[in-house]
Amino acid sequence: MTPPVLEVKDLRVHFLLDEGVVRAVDGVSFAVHPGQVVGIVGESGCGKTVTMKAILQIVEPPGRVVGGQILFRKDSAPPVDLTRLSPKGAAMRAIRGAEIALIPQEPMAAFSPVHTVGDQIIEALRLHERQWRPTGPRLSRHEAREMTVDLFRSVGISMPDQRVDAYSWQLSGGLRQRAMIAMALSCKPRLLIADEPTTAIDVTTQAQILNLLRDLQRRHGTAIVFITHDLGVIAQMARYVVVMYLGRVMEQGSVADIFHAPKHPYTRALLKSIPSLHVIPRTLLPTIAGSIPHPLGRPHGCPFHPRCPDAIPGVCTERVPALRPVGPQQLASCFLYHRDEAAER
Amino acid sequence: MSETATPWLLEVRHLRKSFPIRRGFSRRLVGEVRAVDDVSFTIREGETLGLVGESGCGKTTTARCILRAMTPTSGEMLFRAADGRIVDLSLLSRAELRPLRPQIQMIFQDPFGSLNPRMTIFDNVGEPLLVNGLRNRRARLERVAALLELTGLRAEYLHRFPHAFSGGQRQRIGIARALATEPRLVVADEPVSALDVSVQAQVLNLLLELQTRLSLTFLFVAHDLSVVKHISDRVAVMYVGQIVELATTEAIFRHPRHPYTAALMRAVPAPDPHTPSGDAALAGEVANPANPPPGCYFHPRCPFTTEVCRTERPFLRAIGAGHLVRCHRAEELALTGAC
Amino acid sequence: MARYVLKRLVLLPVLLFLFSVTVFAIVQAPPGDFLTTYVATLASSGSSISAEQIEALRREYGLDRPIWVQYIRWMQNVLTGNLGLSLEYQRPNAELIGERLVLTVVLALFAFAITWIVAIPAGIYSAMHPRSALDYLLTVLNYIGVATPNFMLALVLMWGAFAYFGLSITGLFSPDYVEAPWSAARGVDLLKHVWLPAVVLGVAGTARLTRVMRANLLDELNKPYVTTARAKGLPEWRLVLRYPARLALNPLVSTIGWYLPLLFSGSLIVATVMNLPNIGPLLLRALINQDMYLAGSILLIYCFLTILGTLISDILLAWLDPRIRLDEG
Amino acid sequence: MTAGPPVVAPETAEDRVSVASNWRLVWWRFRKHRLALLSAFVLLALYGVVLFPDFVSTQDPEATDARLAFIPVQRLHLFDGARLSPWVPAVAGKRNPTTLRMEWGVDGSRKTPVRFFVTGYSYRLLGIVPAHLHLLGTAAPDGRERLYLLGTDRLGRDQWSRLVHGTRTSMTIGLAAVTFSVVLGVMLGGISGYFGGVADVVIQRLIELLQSLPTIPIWLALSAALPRDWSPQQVFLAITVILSLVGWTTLGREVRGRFLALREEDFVLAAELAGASRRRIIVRHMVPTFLSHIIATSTLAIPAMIISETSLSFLGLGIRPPAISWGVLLQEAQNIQTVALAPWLLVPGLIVILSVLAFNLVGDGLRDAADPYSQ
Repeated sequence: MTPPVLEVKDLRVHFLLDEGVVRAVDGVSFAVHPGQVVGIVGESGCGKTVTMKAILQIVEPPGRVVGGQILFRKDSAPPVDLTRLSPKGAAMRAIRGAEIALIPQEPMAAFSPVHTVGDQIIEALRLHERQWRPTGPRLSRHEAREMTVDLFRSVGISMPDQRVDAYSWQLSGGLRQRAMIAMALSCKPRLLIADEPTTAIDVTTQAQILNLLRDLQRRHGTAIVFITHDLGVIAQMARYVVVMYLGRVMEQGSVADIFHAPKHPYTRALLKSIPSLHVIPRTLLPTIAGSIPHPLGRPHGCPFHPRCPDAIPGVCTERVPALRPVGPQQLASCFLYHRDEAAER
Repeated sequence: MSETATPWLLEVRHLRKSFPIRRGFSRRLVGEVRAVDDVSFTIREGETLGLVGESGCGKTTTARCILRAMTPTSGEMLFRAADGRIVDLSLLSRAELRPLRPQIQMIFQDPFGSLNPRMTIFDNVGEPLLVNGLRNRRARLERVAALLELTGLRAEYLHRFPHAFSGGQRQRIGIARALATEPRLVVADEPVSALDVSVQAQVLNLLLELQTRLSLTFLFVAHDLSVVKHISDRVAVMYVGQIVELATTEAIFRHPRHPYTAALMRAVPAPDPHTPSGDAALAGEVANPANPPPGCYFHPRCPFTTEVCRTERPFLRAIGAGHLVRCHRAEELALTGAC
Repeated sequence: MARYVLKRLVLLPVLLFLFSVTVFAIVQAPPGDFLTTYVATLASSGSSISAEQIEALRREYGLDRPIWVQYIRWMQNVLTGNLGLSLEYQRPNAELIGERLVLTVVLALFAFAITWIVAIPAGIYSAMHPRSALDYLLTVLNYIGVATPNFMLALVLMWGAFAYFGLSITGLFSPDYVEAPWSAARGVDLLKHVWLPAVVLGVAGTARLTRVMRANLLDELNKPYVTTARAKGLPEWRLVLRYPARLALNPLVSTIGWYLPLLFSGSLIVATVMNLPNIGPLLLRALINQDMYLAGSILLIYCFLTILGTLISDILLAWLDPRIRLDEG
Repeated sequence: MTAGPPVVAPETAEDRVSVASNWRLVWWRFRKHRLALLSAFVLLALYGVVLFPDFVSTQDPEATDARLAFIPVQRLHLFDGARLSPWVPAVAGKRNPTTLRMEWGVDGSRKTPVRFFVTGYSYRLLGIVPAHLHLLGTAAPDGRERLYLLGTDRLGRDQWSRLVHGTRTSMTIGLAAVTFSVVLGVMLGGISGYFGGVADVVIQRLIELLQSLPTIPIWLALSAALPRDWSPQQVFLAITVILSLVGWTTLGREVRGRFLALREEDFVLAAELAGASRRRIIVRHMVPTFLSHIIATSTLAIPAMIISETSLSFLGLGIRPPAISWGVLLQEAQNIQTVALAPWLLVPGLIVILSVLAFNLVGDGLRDAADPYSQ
């Protein structure tokens, strides 16, 4: 297998607040291989968006990456640890936008309302020009505009000539997200991070955008980290899935394993509790007891133990389980599968 | 069928609500957004009618008109009051509405904005009781405590403020408040869409249980088809201010007759990697309710459009028992549902 | 855009009419009129004036006519550019006001320029380095700046200059140029003197603007579009200047609408303290002496400047913000 | 090992927060701003002076004695040797034979002892109770030894006592004018925001009109229009009204905006659906929600009022002598030659700055704490 484009190892991002420390991301590890779509799924406060920001090194204070590695690999060159680069330095900026691009959550707010959509894409094109086109004359504004029009056409925006000069608030939600995708793809990145790209969009438009992303991914072979809380979207988009809860990875594995043979009690309960189209109407759903704890009131031991039906008293309440293999390509952090670890004191 | 035997509780006839578009200094009228455009349906006692559609389709406006949080432009909303009288909600003044308010209650979408942060849970839940005449504080305390127990909360939380609760708990408090006056009709506007996935099921289950226990009638507004399927007896699908299809949940999900309903179901991504969905996504975007297309509002996006769809506006008509659809070609199309 | 500007221009005469009525009502409000004050002044200095003479004067100035006739006469004159005769100085008001008006505007514009040149970079710096030492220093200075009435600042500066350097820092010209006709040398002399009153006048505004800029920018820095721009790999300073600073500036542009007028009229107090030859002290004197046409004219000029300031800011805002420009409203 | 009992401490802390009302949360947040808290104490002290000006004064503020003009500030020493026994150096005047002006120097040989709670000129406490107790004074009450904490002005009046009385006027006028503005602003803004329609349009236009008037000249013109023969009380009231007539617009806008936003709030709709009356919705749901904001905004509006009053009085168009305000006191400092001779005449200006600073800090602290439910 080819080496991964991105390898996150034991990443820790903490927020130092007056009230205490929020461990937003607390020991997260996963890898993304070229051309692979890795889904990160979890509920609010699970740390998926912070993980995304950490990869791009745009965590805002009071948040700080306090540990772990983010290894980014370019072709056969040795990997770069992004956490070692200065977040505002030139090396990191050369990667941001050019090598790793972002599709943000709210296409409405993600564009500046006082600059045309085209302007903002042209800027990205010209900024990283030397990286996607090492030779040739400098890109003129006119040329960049033509390329933007082409990009718009390739993401299925009708009348691209006119749309380039539009402001984001003049476009519909679907068009805005397409424009955002065009911008993310403009510099031919190696890795795309999609942060809940369809959450703010209606379901029929969501289907269009998901199709577009799938199509572009197949065509360009871009690796994607797809972040969402929607298990349906993840099942349709990802090949490999990371399930997060309160800053920790509960389970990860191939999409088939996660959906058909989930091991971690959280994954299993979550899958059972979601309403689906394939049920008899008006039946009670199995539920997960309790609610997600406040980030400052994180439970001791395994973060899921207060809601877990299978919690082992005295073990899960005391110690944090490590992420360990439970199948050929599947890992879970749960003492149920690691009795040996649970036994050692 | 026994369902037809139960009397209706609410009958909405030709409901319209339009918002004027004003421009310029003189605020002159340049058009109108027909948010709700000739909507008719009935809700029988004890049933749940799901009202589903994408954003801007008019489902929330319909709900707010029924609650008289806004006044409809035209149409009738006949409500069978507890004393057996039939009143047209659309014609009532503020003062005339007040005695009816306890009978029609609402569950809100946003668990954070719907409780007054400056009042304790007791004051929030007890308010409908207080303003409707239960002045005795002790009696109110007992009643509120019972309501909290009913919705699965501990009675000792009574004197806490909303900021002490999680989203799911607040939604339970909101439900307790809605049930305080023993309403006959409960309008739930996206009650679970702001909640985390793991909490959604809890609240849906609670609503189902309460309905059986208290024989409640629900109008359930949502954009999420799977949620609607879980809770509704019958489902109405809206598109650009109009109902395009209305039938029993079973019928509409098994055999949708309107292309939009079918497309909506197909668009929902299945939480199963072996069931690919959404491949044949609907093209185009939702029509602008300020300037809808001629003919069938759905025709620019419909894969089955013919000439008649472009020119003639279809009516909502019965096709089979209790199955209404607004499509010229409903009979000839063979659409697949979700189950 | 053109329609937007046009609409605001149409509003201008309406506003001016309303203001002229208000102003006239105010200058008419004191009991008695100029002549009563005049007579009183004469009486206190020992001389007297006969009843017939008073009547004649009253008729001459039209003070015996009904109020609305006086208003119409005044407006007729104002509209034809005739601001009337000062009762006290016995000179045409236009002549009295003329140069002083120019100096008022020059002073206000200088103060305005100083404010923006200092406040915007300071605000941007503070927002980009919150809780840094310089941010704290700027915050302290801003609080003090806002808290100091500008006449107080003027007094302290004048006292300091006088007590420690023996300098008199009043006026806008060196003694040689006070009465001189306009020339390049006089202009240079003005530039040499105008900056100090301009600084005094602008301090409070600068402090306020810095704080607003800082707060606005801090708000904007949290917006998703900044994350997008950052994810694009833009250098930080370029990113801030191009996106959030630009958006944070928009609400500030609308403050020009009240800030510029505030400078026009705020200079009144500073001018009185520092003895500057602008229309402020003239108005003060006219008000005290009930020289009503002079006071009225000056007040009307202030109103006009105020409307002009608002107009400029509205147009600038529309020009800067496409959301306003492209909304056909 | 079994699961231990939950840790007690955080649990109780959380319970405390759970049952904490809005005002308590605001107070907890406000308390964190050290400077705001300090400023609040400064303001409390100043309003203490406002309540009991004569008690704090050392001499009758109106008493003039031309022979005692321009006595400089006497430095208050707390310790006499090692003993706590406050004293001031005695002053001695000598007439300069050429300028014929009194020149004051310190008489190093004599110390004037200073005592707390001494008897002095008589006054009425809170305007009712006759009293002659004063906070500070010299030990010898026969009038030979006097205390000039802030020196004297050109008429030999004691600056400290005048400043104390000026504080009463200026601090009261700021508060009164803002109270007036709040009443006007809340009423008109409330009508505008809650009922909307024609009333809204009319009030909005009125606010726009008032806001586009040049404030300072109009203030001056209105003040100049006050009859010369009005009593100080009448003038005080009139100035208050003039200040608030222009000042209410900002508050009116704010209140209107809050009402408009609150009308859309779900919890307000919930109350409406519960069948609550309009009055109840406004009083129980809307007003408490923006009350803390209104208080913060009003606090921030007071300094502007104080500066306006001071400026007006300074120009001779506001509070008029014999009434005393900070502006009136600063009139004494209008002449630079005089200031150069007696720089202590600028002290009232420092008090203006101090009080405005304190109001701004408290207001900012309140504004930040006003919405404990944000974030």
